[in-house]
Amino acid sequence: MDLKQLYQDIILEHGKSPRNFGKCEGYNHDAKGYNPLCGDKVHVYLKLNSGKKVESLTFEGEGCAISLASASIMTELVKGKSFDETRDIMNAFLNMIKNTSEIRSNHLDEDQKTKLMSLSGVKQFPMRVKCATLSWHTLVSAMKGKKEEINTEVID
Amino acid sequence: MDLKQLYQDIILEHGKSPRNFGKCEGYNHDAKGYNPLCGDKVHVYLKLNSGKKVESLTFEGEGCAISLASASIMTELVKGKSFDETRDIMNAFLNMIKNTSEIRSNHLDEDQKTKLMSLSGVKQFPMRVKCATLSWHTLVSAMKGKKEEINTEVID
Amino acid sequence: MNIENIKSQFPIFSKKINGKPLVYLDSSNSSQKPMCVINKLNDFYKNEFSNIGRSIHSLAVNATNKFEETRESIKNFINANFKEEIVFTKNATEAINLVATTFGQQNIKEGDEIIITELEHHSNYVPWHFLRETRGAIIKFAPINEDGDVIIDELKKLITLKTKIIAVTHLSNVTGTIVPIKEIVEIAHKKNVPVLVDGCQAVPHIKVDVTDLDCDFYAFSAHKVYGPTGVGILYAKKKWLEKLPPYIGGGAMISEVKKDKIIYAKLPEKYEAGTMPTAEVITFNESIKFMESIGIDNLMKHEKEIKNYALEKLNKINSVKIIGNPKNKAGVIAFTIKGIHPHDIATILDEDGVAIRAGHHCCQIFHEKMNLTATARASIGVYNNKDDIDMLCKAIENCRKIFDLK
Amino acid sequence: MNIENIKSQFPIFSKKINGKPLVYLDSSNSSQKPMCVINKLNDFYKNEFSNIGRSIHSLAVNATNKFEETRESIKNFINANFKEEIVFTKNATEAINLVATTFGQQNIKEGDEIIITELEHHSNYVPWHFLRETRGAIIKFAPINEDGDVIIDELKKLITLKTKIIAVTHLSNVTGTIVPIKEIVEIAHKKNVPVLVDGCQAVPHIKVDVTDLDCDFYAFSAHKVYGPTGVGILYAKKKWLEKLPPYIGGGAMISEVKKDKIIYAKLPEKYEAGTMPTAEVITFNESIKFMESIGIDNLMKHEKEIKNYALEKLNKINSVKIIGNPKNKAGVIAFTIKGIHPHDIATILDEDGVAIRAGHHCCQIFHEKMNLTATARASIGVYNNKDDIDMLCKAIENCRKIFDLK
Ligand SMILES: Cc1ncc(COP(=O)(O)O)c(C=O)c1O
Ligand SMILES: Cc1ncc(COP(=O)(O)O)c(C=O)c1O
Repeated sequence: MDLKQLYQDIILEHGKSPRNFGKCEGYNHDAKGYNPLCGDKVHVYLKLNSGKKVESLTFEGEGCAISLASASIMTELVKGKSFDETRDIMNAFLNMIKNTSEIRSNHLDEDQKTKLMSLSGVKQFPMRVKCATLSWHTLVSAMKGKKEEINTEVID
Repeated sequence: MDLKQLYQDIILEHGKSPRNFGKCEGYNHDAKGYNPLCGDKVHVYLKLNSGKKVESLTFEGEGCAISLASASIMTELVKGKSFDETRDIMNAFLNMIKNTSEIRSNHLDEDQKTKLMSLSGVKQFPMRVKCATLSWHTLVSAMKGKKEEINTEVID
Repeated sequence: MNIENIKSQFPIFSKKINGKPLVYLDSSNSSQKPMCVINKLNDFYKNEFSNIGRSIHSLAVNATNKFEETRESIKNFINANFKEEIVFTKNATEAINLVATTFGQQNIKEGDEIIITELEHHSNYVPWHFLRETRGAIIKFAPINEDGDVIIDELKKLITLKTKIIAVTHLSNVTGTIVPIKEIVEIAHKKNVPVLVDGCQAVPHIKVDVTDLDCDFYAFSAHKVYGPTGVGILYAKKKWLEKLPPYIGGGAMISEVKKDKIIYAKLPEKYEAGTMPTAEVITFNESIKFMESIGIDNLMKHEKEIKNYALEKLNKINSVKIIGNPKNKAGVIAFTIKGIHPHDIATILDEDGVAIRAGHHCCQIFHEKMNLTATARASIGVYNNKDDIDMLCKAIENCRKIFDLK
Repeated sequence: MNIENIKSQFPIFSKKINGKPLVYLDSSNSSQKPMCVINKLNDFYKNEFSNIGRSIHSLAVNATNKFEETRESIKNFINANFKEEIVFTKNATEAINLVATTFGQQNIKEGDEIIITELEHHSNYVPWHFLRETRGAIIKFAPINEDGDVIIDELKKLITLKTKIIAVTHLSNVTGTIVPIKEIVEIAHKKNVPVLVDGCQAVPHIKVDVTDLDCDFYAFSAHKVYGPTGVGILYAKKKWLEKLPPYIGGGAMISEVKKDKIIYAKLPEKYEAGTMPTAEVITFNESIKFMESIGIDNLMKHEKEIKNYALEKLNKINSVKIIGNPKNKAGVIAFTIKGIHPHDIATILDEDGVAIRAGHHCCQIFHEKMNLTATARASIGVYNNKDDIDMLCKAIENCRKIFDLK
């Protein structure tokens, strides 16, 4: 296992100064996520425009470096995407962390893929996978307009 | 351990043909005993005379050779004894089986002691002690006029 | 694997009992353990021990993974559909209590009926009796015949609109009766009645496929399947585990705890409160591998051969009576000897190194029905061979001699 | 016994974790096992295995005797009055559930009050929560102060005529607070309220004398006292065990079973249904002997020294904050590092072979009260020494480096 892989500079940096932190103005969707294992909490705020695309996306929350960085990077990558595109990106991300070691998605450019790959170190730390995926599950839930809190002990 | 000690001829003989088996006429006390471990059952019938002495004593029941022989020998030894004498004999018997290796009682003659000592083999077979003691506990209960069934899993 | 030489894999058989080689015919009570199982337990405690679950250090991650591997193995071994359908308890008894308590809490009210059979072990009766005491349920006993078979037509007749559950053994620990569970489940499901199966004696000895049986609940114990003590297994269809309330409350079975509310964890953790028998569950995986390395068909064939040999030889001994003669009989043989009480038999056999059990074997209802207070029982495990049966019969002859029987 | 060299008795410490020697500081979760314990378990399974109780062959008699010897040892170890006051469960969580369920069934009705504290482990909250759900009980939380001490005066004020039981930890698994149980029991008994003590963390680390404490119930787990997993212990005053209904129903806990009635067994069997963790209970006797061979006073002295050393060193590290500062603190040290989440700490420490725990340690109420979502926790066992603490501190420095803290 390799700590340097896990705590890459970009992760530490996003963890320390997460982007798009706070409530975005005029949000029309939001959802909460909770990881009881470590107490990580995330609250995602989302403004979908009339074309059902992500106009703005922000989050609030507390958690470990991995979970904050993952949420922060997510808010950067998903802006402008549709629901289906977002879901595809999430699946590509989950697949990268659980199975393959690359991101397979047509909805991200190479730079974006590289950014997302900064989370690939989690692969070697199975107990930390949920830290990296919580914000994504919460985002999808927000887009679906679900009311319940996402709970990593209840989802897989 | 020594099987010959346990299954002495006198035990086998009493086990096969128990004395004083059945209900005695005019009994004025009786009690039931049960050993759930092996299913042994005993029902003691007792006639106490006006002087509170055992005028007649019989039993019915089913069980292993040890338990039948013990009950059978008991009916022979206790006849004519008072409550206190009976209790003393029982304690001497229990004490022999659990602690010492002789019968210490002023209420039995040498022949009677020898007879009771035929059950001493049980000492080496701790799982069989209750087989030997059930009828005695039941007798004491009958003399006390107790109503509940004696249960070896409930007494010690 | 050569089943004839399997005894050598069980270290206990190099021991002497009362100066004689051990002839162990008490496997229905608990089985002996093969070296691979003992070694695994030893190894885990020596080199890998950690609690599972919430810690994220390497030892804990390793233990958690191995723990879940056992769950996966069990799932495959009994052909369940989902890993989350396998819940670890401390023994089969707790597994049945778990169902009786939680199912009862949700579904049993005064006058509701529970059907069990006259073959049941106390562990599949007392938990239902509790519902009789606390909720006013009625327990109906499906009768057995002289052979020790459940009379299916009679069981059928007992089902009414008030029947809430049927609880039945898969394999009797007295007569060795193999109960036609699939047929009973079909009958029950037609009337929308769920079925709990007590599989304690079945899992070690016959092929068990819970998907094929289609039962709702299936309980068994690791210690009878060549595994360590302290581990029971409950299989339950997911829909039940999702619907029923939790059983034991505490750490690990929760997701979120506040002063005014508690959210329970997902399956299977919802039913696994507190520290599990971690090392023992992890070790049980070796028992399953051991069973699989033999192959359940080979094992059944072997045990059948030994059973048939035993029945043949025992039947030839004067005054020995085999109790029950079911259509399908596994290697569990209860018997009596006219003129010798079972407890005397057990004591005398033990002097010859032959370990059997005497008593009611936690089946008083059965014994009462058969008008017996106790029986002697020889039960066969994978390690038994014909020599063991010969020793048994020789020891019985010794009993007969001591008691001077003709 | 030389406590400085005690590590050599624990085989796991010859293992390497991520290439580094193991520094195990997660004993509050579960302790490592000494060789004498591991050997006993191995030996029992290899040479003596049998189920206990009803069989009367030599193996069973031997196992039954050894099983009861452990009960006797535990009785002496915690100074109970009677052997029958010691009941074996699968873990402390089950022990507490046993009391909550049976006591609740008999004594709790709608509106009755149960007092617990803000320090409690989920295992001493969820079982009582069940009574809130099923019987309409009210749970009151005795508050703690910033130091992590239970405010006894506040607890006193919570007691009313409706208070039916007080359940409280003896030693917090987060702050290491040693709770003045004797004082609480005196207060409670004056108002005729019984007290259950969760002694999970106390038994391995401080002297426990249930007769002196005069508590009604005392629960703990073998696996935290250098013993095997799968064994919990409930001490309960005889009067309670006699009066309360049984908990789990099945084999061994009955005396007589008929179709229409069941008579339960005498104590302690009444509470020990089904096959017990036989081998593990028997093995636990070695853990007690191990504790006794060290001597509880020596052990306390040793652990105190290591704890003080740890507190001193940790307090010197910038941005490390120790959580709680109780009057009496055992070797359980929860801490945070400003700028690094506990889960990140645990992951990084693990790379250096240092096993600690991060999270809420099954104490969400405590964490909420302290306005924390999670803490890191280093907990000390008899095998820890100052080198371990040095390693811990070095690994923390590494965390700080990775996160570029000043
Ligand atoms: C204070 C306290 N209570 C209860 C428990 C539960 O013990 P177990 O998991 O062994 O049931 C623990 C340990 O996890 C504990 O630390
Ligand atoms: C048929 C049957 N059911 C239930 C049990 C109870 O199993 P355990 O004691 O492992 O809980 C047994 C074994 O004793 C059994 O043979």
